[in-house]
Amino acid sequence: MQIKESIVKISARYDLKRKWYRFSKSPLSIVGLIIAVISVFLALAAPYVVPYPTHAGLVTNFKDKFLPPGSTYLFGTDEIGRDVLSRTVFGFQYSLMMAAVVLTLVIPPGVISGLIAGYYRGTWIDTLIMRIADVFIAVPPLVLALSIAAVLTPSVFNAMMAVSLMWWPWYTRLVYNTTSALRNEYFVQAAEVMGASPFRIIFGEILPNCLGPILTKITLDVGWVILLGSALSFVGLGAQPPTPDLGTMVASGGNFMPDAWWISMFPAIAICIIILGFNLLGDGIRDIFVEEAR
Amino acid sequence: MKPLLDVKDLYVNYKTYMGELKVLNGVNFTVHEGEKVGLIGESGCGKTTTMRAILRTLASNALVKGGDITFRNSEVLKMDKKELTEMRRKHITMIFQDPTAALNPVFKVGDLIADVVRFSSNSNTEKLTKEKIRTQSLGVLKEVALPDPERVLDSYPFQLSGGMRQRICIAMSLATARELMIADEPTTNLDVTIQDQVLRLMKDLVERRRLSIILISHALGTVRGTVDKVYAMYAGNMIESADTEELFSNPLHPYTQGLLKSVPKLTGTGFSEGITGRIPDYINPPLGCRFNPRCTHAMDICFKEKPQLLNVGKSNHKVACWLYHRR
Amino acid sequence: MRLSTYILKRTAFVIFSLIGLSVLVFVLARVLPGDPARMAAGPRAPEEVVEALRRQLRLDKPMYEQYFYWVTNVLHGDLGYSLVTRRSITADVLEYLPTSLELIVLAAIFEIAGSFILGVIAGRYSYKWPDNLVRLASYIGISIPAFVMAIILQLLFSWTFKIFPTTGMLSQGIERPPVVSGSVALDSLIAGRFDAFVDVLWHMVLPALALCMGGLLQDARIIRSGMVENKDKDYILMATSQGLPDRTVMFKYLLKPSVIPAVTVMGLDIAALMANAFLVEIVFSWPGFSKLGITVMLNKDLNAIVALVLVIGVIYAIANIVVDVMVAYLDPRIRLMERGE
Amino acid sequence: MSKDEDLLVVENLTKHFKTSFGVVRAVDAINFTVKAGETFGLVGESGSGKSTTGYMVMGIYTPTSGKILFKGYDISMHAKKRPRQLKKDLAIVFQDPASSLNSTKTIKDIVGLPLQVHKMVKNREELNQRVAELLESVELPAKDFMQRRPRDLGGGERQAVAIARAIATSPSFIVLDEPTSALDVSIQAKIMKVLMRLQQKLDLSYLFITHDLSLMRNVSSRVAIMYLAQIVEFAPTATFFQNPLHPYTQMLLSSVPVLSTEEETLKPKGVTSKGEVPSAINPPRGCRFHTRCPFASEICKTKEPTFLMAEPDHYVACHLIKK
Repeated sequence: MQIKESIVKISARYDLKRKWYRFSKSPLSIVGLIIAVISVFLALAAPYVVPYPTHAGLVTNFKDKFLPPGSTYLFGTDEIGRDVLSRTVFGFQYSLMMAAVVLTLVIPPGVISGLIAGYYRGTWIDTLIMRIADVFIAVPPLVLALSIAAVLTPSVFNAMMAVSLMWWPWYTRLVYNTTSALRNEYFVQAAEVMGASPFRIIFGEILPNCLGPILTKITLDVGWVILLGSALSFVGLGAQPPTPDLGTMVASGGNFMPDAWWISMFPAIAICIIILGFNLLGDGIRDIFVEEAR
Repeated sequence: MKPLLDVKDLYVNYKTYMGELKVLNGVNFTVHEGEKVGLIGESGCGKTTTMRAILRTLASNALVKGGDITFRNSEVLKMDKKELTEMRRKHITMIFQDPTAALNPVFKVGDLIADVVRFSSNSNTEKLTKEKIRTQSLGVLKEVALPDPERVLDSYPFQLSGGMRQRICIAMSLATARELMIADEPTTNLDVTIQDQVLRLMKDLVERRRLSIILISHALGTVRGTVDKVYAMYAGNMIESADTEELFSNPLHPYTQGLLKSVPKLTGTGFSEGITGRIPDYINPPLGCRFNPRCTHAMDICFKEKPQLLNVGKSNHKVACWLYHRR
Repeated sequence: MRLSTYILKRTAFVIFSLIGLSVLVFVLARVLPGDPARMAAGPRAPEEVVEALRRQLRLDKPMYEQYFYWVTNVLHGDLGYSLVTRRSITADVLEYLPTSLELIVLAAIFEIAGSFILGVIAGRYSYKWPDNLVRLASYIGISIPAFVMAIILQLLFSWTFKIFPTTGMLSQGIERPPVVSGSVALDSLIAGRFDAFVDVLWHMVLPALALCMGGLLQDARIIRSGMVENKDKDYILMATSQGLPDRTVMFKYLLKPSVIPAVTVMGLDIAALMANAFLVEIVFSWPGFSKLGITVMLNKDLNAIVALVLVIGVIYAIANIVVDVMVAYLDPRIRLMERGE
Repeated sequence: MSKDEDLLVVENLTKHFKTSFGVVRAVDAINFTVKAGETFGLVGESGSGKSTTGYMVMGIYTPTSGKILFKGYDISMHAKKRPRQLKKDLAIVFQDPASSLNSTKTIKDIVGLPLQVHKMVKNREELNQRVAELLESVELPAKDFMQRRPRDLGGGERQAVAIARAIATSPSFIVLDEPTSALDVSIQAKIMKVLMRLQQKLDLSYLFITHDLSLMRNVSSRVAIMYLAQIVEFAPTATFFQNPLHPYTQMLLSSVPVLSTEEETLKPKGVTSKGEVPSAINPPRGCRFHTRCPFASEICKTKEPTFLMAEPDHYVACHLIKK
């Protein structure tokens, strides 16, 4: 028995090693991983690492207002003298929390509906699920999110709800496409004729084969959700001042362009870097699974 | 007969992230003018690599490590761009295994043939008119016995059957005069009655035009009915060559013997257990003879030194095996 | 299947989605918390006024009746009455939509031309420096949200280098030509006012670039990957081995199949352009649809929001049909391939 | 069930598929029986409907009309509607070893799946034990293979795993859908030997679907030839190859590439292959083969030939053959 266990362990470790090899082949994937890890770290540790933790809220410090980047305030200060660096780091918290909440809400219904529609391809179940999903995709996502957010009261929480409401169909579609392709694979047919239940086939046989594309999409989506969230805030339909949200900060800084450019530019660059990081990471993860499938 | 194509000691490796695959391990073979040569071997033994090396169309991660390829006194491996294009346009042509993949899916058949006619035609000086190209295209389609050639010219490849697509590939490769046709498993994806027709067509065209042909196949029977001489390949080496009847009735190399024994016969006399094991790992191929891990006759020397393809006397029969060449 | 049948099928499908969309937004606007009449009337309005408004908006009727009434009006071209702008929403749409569309069209032209050129260069010289440059740019480019791109471009090219105007549509001193189509560029041409035409184009360059940059770089990468992937296909090998010139192999045999995937995602690109226009127009104070949109959204004018979503849905649907037809035109397999069980 | 009894009876089995181009007649009113313990060969070219027939027997497709009887039970329905016990008794080995195994699972999971579905093992210990036995019985070293994944296996090894999975529930009948056509010939030999030994040991009946006549000659006891959705000839293997009667059969045989002069003499003369299989949406009227038949006469174009017994146990559908 002991021998058997060790074989299992070796093979599992070998598998991970191979995955890591494929991932790390591209240096950009590593860059993405580093950015993602740093972003998450900054978000979690924001109150402990920033120079002026209190500046996250509504604090006024008029004597230091509109200071350009310098040694005291690395990224400069805003119109009421708050440290832009501290607020930007706090912004990571809101952005990543938004991504985490939205994806948690969206993945289960999206994946399950996609699996079911794909497995029952060609039946009324498929038609029902996919036509509903199509309706949510019939307008550009940002427009629908803006409208839903507008109907609700603008706040971080409602922005998350709005984004979630229009995001799930993209998972449905992705999983549907993968599932309906797998539906014709012989291993699914084999499971079906041997008498395995639909539940076992969908979750035991098909789902593991969808994990690659799903995981890739989740990673890429962290970036896109953050983008969408910051866009909502930028318009004024998301987080409201004084919340240190990156989109809100870019928008309010826009009033002081071009003289106090740093108020907008640093949060804007921060948004770009988070999105870039998760995009690169997602591409790396895709590399693992694309080669795995060969 | 004059030699047309001569391949000497060809070594080709592939770079992969796991290391270098040492695929071709000193391949030697010759095709004479008007000769029909067969190349047999199981998948992954390097048949296609050899042919792509001849046409210099190897994948970008392939490295030619050594050897010479001579086509009509010119060194293929040293040709410049212009000579290479000239060789591909006027002298050597290739047919691929999967006619579906070999025909560009988004162009009409007529368009594809027209390009070949336009660029390979000998009349370089005079400009070919559209009508001329079309008549010439119709002509070759008729030559490969395609019914309703007008309609075929205006169809997309996916609208035609597999057999028709392969006929189109043959038509394209013979649209203008050539001397050597390389056919890489041309009938593997076709049904048996269609395969029969395509093989007969190829044989007929080759004989009528006095071309040389290299027919590559893993299906031994298709080779037997078409060619004069057969080379057997295993793991990047030519291991045996002989006139067709001689090779099939009196195989010498243990691999060729094993292969022939595993083919089921129409006579219903059964077949063997096959050859145990797999094609070797090309990153760390076995030393000496590459067949040694699967060979029941393996001796000490087989693990030390690579046997050369040498004559064993009668009927041009050559074999690369220590059983026949005592040191 | 004939192309016309194909278009018909796609159109039917799209109309179905639009009906679904209209139900969705209509229901959302009424189910989500908040009293539309109260919101419209304002928090301090007396209860009688709110009640009157509720009757006027038929909010006291059952929902299906409201929907039916609303759909009938929409089909007659009447999108309702905006409580914010105090006039017919149809009139608002007709005033603001064309200016947004001209911006989007210019951005689309930039996007198609730019992605094609960059993609082909990268694909042609794959794994060499032009390819590496394009790929790097594409990674960075798609990570920059359009509104950030807008701010960066504005900061660089209008504030710092002063090449392009910062905001607005026409320079001071240039009169807007008489409204015919609603699009200023078109109207300038119609009126023969070339000074206005050039001026409005000049104002459109930065917003259009900001709009399309992400999509442009992403599409360039799709074209590039298509070319790199297809280079290993047998049909390219066959063309090469027959001695066709590199030019023909590259720009005919390789290019056509490789651009199809990029054209296929153009529907998503159009979605991105339309959505990003909302943000970019704010940065450049472009008097377009977003100005109207943001105003009604911030004021919770439900009728107007529902109408705007539907209008955008219709434009998006038309754009998608056009894209589908283009794909079918380029790829005969979609047009003619057998489809069955 | 004793030898020579009819295990599987197929009566007027028909399958039509609706497509946007019309109705594809994949299988049209075919009849045959498979006896207990035999290998019944179903031969045909691509598009002849041989795989569709196999899939209907397995319940992957629901027949449009006609009957399939297995051990006397009517099973002409989708697998979902069949009694559970029956699903243990029927199994299939697919053509493509790449797609027939779930690439995310270990070999142990794959072979163990039918055991778990039918609750044939009580615990992990027993599962390991059974899977090991099954792998040994298809001549794979269980120790090495249990924890590996399909990706690490060669084509022949994957097909052996698929066979192990098929015999896991101790079925009495297995559909072999071109089990070796994706394999090299030396590996095909190995897999066929495994299948033949298992048949002896476990008293299995095979419905063996293939396009390879030479292979069929060596493994099956009776053969049916399909052309364009119909069976055209049907006989015990030895008779069939000695005295092929239908012109299509003769054409097929004469097209088979062979390795020796002895085989050459077995090929019918004067029936060179020509033409292509017509569309299954609009099959030719009368005898479906008349468009390619060198002996076709007027009657072949109008009247569909009926099945006749030309000699004992040898049936053929052709106007040329008189009783």
